[in-house]
Amino acid sequence: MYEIIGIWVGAFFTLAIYSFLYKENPVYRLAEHLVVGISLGYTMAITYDVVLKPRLIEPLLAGGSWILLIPALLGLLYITRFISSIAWLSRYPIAFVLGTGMGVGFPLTMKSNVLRQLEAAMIPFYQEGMPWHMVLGNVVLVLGTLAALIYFFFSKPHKGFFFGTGSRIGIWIIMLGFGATFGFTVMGRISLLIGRIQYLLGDWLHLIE
Amino acid sequence: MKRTVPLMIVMVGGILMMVQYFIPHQYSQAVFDSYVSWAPIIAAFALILGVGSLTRVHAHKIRRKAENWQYSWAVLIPLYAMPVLAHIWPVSLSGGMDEPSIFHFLFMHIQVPIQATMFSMLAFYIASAAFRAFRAKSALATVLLLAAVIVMLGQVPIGDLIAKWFPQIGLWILRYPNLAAKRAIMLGVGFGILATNLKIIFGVERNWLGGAGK
Amino acid sequence: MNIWERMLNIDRRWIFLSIGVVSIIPFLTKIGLPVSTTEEVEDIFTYIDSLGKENAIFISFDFDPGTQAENMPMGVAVMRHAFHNHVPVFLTAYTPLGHGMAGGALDYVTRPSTPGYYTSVDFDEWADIRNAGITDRDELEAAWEEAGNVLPDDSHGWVFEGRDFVYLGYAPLFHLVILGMTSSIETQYPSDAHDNPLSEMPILREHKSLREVDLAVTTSGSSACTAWVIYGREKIGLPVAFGVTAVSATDYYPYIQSGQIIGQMGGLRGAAEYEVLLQQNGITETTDKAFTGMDVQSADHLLIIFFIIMGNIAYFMGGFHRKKQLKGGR
Amino acid sequence: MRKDWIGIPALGILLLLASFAAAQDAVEEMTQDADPRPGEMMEDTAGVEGTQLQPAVEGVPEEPGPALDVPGAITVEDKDNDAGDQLVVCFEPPADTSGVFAYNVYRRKAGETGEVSWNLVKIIPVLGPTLFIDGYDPEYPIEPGTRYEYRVASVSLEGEEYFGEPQVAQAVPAGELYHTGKTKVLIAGGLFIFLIFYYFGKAQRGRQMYLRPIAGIEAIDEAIGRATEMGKPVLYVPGLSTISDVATIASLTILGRVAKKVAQYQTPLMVPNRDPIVYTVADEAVKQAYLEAGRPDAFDPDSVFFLTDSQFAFVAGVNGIMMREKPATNFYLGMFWAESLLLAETGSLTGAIQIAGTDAVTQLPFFITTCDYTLIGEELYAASAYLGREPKQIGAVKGQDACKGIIMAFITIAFVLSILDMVADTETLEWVRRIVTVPIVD
Repeated sequence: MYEIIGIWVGAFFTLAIYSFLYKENPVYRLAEHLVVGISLGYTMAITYDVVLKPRLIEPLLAGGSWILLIPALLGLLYITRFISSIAWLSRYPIAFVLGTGMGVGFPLTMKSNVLRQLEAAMIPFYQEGMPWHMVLGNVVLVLGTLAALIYFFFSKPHKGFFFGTGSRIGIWIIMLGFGATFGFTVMGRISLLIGRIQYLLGDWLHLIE
Repeated sequence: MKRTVPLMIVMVGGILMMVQYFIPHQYSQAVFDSYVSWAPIIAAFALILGVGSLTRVHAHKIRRKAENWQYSWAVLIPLYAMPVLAHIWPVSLSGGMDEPSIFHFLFMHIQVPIQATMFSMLAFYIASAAFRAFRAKSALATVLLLAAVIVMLGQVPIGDLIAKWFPQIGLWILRYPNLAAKRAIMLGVGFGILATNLKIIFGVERNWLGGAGK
Repeated sequence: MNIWERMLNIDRRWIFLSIGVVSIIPFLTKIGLPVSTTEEVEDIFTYIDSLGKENAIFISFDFDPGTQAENMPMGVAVMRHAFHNHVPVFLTAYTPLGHGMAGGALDYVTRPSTPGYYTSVDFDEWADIRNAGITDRDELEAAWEEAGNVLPDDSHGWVFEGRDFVYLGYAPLFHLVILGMTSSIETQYPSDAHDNPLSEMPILREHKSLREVDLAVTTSGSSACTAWVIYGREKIGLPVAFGVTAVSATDYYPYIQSGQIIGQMGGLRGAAEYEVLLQQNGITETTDKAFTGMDVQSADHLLIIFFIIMGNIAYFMGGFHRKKQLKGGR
Repeated sequence: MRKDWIGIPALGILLLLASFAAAQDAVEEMTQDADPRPGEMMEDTAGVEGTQLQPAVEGVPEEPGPALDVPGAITVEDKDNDAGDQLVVCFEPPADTSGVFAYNVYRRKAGETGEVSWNLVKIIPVLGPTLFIDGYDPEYPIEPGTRYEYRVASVSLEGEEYFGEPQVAQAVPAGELYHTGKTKVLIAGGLFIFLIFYYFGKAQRGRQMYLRPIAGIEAIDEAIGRATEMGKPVLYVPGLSTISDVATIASLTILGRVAKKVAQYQTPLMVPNRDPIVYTVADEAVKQAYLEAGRPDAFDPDSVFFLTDSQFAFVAGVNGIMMREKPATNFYLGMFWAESLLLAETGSLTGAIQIAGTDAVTQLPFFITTCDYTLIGEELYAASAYLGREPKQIGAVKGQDACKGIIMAFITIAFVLSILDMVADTETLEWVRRIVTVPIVD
């Protein structure tokens, strides 16, 4: 019973959102507002349950973990944001999270986004027994990366063989990449639509399995 | 106090964590461990900011009886009802169906369908844009559209029916030119992130201070 | 107003309607066009297939309900594969909403109304066997059935909570949680989402940190999946596999080629491929939702390509391309 | 003057080369003692447990067998690059392994007595590696500076243990002050920081630095001019994200420049906002621009406005404005998500000139096919540095360019060497590649 009511309610709100395709209307507006409240409310509940309770409140109540009061007080400073005279205090926790986050991220990004990618771009484009389309692919891969980097190079005019031709090839490669993204994005959006149709026709109306 | 101290915290925190990465020693590890246990607690409080601003915006609307103010109740009531409900039926957090609760119901049967539907609407808009806006107005746009069509056909079973090699072209575009473009962007973005990290740590970029009085 | 102009200015609700209709028909006709598999997905399948009860994997539900149509079938397919091979599974989530998604996936796989479901045994239910010191997967199942429990006919097998899976769920700043789990899972999750103590779970006793885990599969609708690479792979060499939405799938090819991830499922197609592999290898009897969706996907892609072509014909025939142009630029 | 960046990458390469030898050794060391994880060793262990072990097990008789051969000498070394919480333990397997099912490794603090003080820290299958890293088990952590004692037992199938001699560890666990495996990241990071600061300094000393023209920027003035000619307004959407997004910051800088031009031409401007904080900053920026253009009186306080914080409602609102007001020029600069398509589609229907720019890669294809000009990714940041004329921002762009230069140099060298390898059958590429190879495991 519980599940059946749930599916009917879900179907109602699915159709409420789709009604926007015809015309903006009050039911759509209601659904749109509800979801904002519910999602943040849900996040609050979960955050309390999985963070504050087990990591702060329980250790504190058990005694001994008084050091956890420091992050708790720092966190509470966020609230000063709503009192304009001392709103600047909210910068402290922001600064802590931002600064440490940036520090942790710096070497890891350098390793993962830069060194590792550079290493992978330096590949032998031919090895024995490789089919021709892979060899061609590897050449496109290495020179394409180079060309696309040239396109994003701002310190030189795009003239001459290296920078001129290079950046032109670069933008073509980028467009091919964007074409692939485009195709996949279309596929993704349609997948989501398919998911909803399966819900409406299957879970709700039982017209399909 | 208002600007200098936060800038100092950012700088000290940033440099400390950066240096920490290179030092495996136990004291350095202890710094890191306490960071890992503190950061989630601070982040949890940050949620108050979101809840607070949302409450403020909608309370304001209701008070002023602004256009469509009635809908603001549809935001505020579930916002505060959800945590309360969750603690009346704490077991419901598990997400299982065996112990139904209003909390679980609101999430599973209102939030999930609405959110899933929102983005699926894009399928309709893409179709409309395909007809009315995606133009091969330049050589580059033409390349983009052609690649898109090849990939779109190659990704679905019908591509196999057109020709066995057809999806292979799509895969080739994905594995080589696409990879080259994405890697170049990744490297560029990587440097962009690194530069932003540095600018923030060393106080060159201070936009994040904004909005809380001078 | 010439014919082309009128054509381009057609009320777009007609276009909406056509997409709607074209998306529904294939469901009713059920063509079942074959889906061929790609290397990117086969690599994940082969890897998981080589694991057994002494290994363990993470399946992380790093997406929100918005992309569940694409991500959920991936998580479900991998979970089925692991359950079939008795590979212990840790379920985690990057976001609070993902917490509910992980629970939903587990519920789907263990619900008797799902074809080919697994019968879940709660952690408390087999406490006696556990207290008797039996924790080995095979011995546990034997002891459980000896105690008079009978597997329902349509069920695919038993799954024991705390032995075959543990539902850890969401924890905030999840990238730091990954980092923390590299030294200990238990310090990051004092209890699981069902409030069971992790310290008593055999799965946790045998796999105490990410170093003792063989794979993390992240199903993600955003860049959350990269956290597993940056904090798991780069830190301790944890093998990672991606299940990402089609929208972001093209962005992660660099990770595949550089060997930072072992494979990737991209969008509904990727999920469908995994379902096909499961079926071909006799792990499931039928394919699931993602495969069924691929017919619709074909039809819709054809329609959209048709729209692009028609739109461009109208645009150029109608001479719109000459109307507005700036002097400079490309 | 403009050529001096070339020297920097060269310097970088030299620096890297110099460190090559030292770092390389470290890498080799690292890969050697990387812990053997079941996943990566799958071919070995899976084979072992799956096939070879089985006959051995079957061969063992049911009743307790004769005493098993015990493991031999144990050697314990401190692990490099750790926090003093790991030890590398190695033991000699018994000469005769028949009947042995696995090895149990026990540890206790040296000097402790009694059977209970031994902790079982590792179980190794009989054919598994006899070298392992102890200390990963969070339940029995190794404390830095403590001397431990180990003993290893042969375990029969029935679970009976036959102990070898206990051995006090030859080494005491100690944490290191520098991780030798991270030298390359350190060099790369240091070089990056150096280059950024070098160009910061140069920029601040007022040196003129060249940035190439970007097509979209040149089109901005022209597009505003067109709106003036037609007597229609200009629409500027500064993205849908918050102020902390780099794209939003870049967009607001460009907005200042657009507003100034608009003020000069006396064209109406509309700036709808989704984020309240972005709204206040945008309002400031436009006001300031009118002031700078010498026309503060012409500033219309209603031109910058907050629409709504809901994504789709925002789009519906902006689309309504487009249909009603028919702006001649639309700017979409900043962070966009799914709404990019909806905005650009409506804009193209109204016949407006559209200039877009974002770093959201998934949205760029839609902008490129529907808009007249698109700033792609980093071009948006560069454009804002270009238009904002803040020296340090330009310096940062130059610094990043220098790093890209280094990357480009490496890729070019690699390409040349791979041709050389192919022709001359050498292995030069592998050699250069090792310079940038970082170990997978820290």
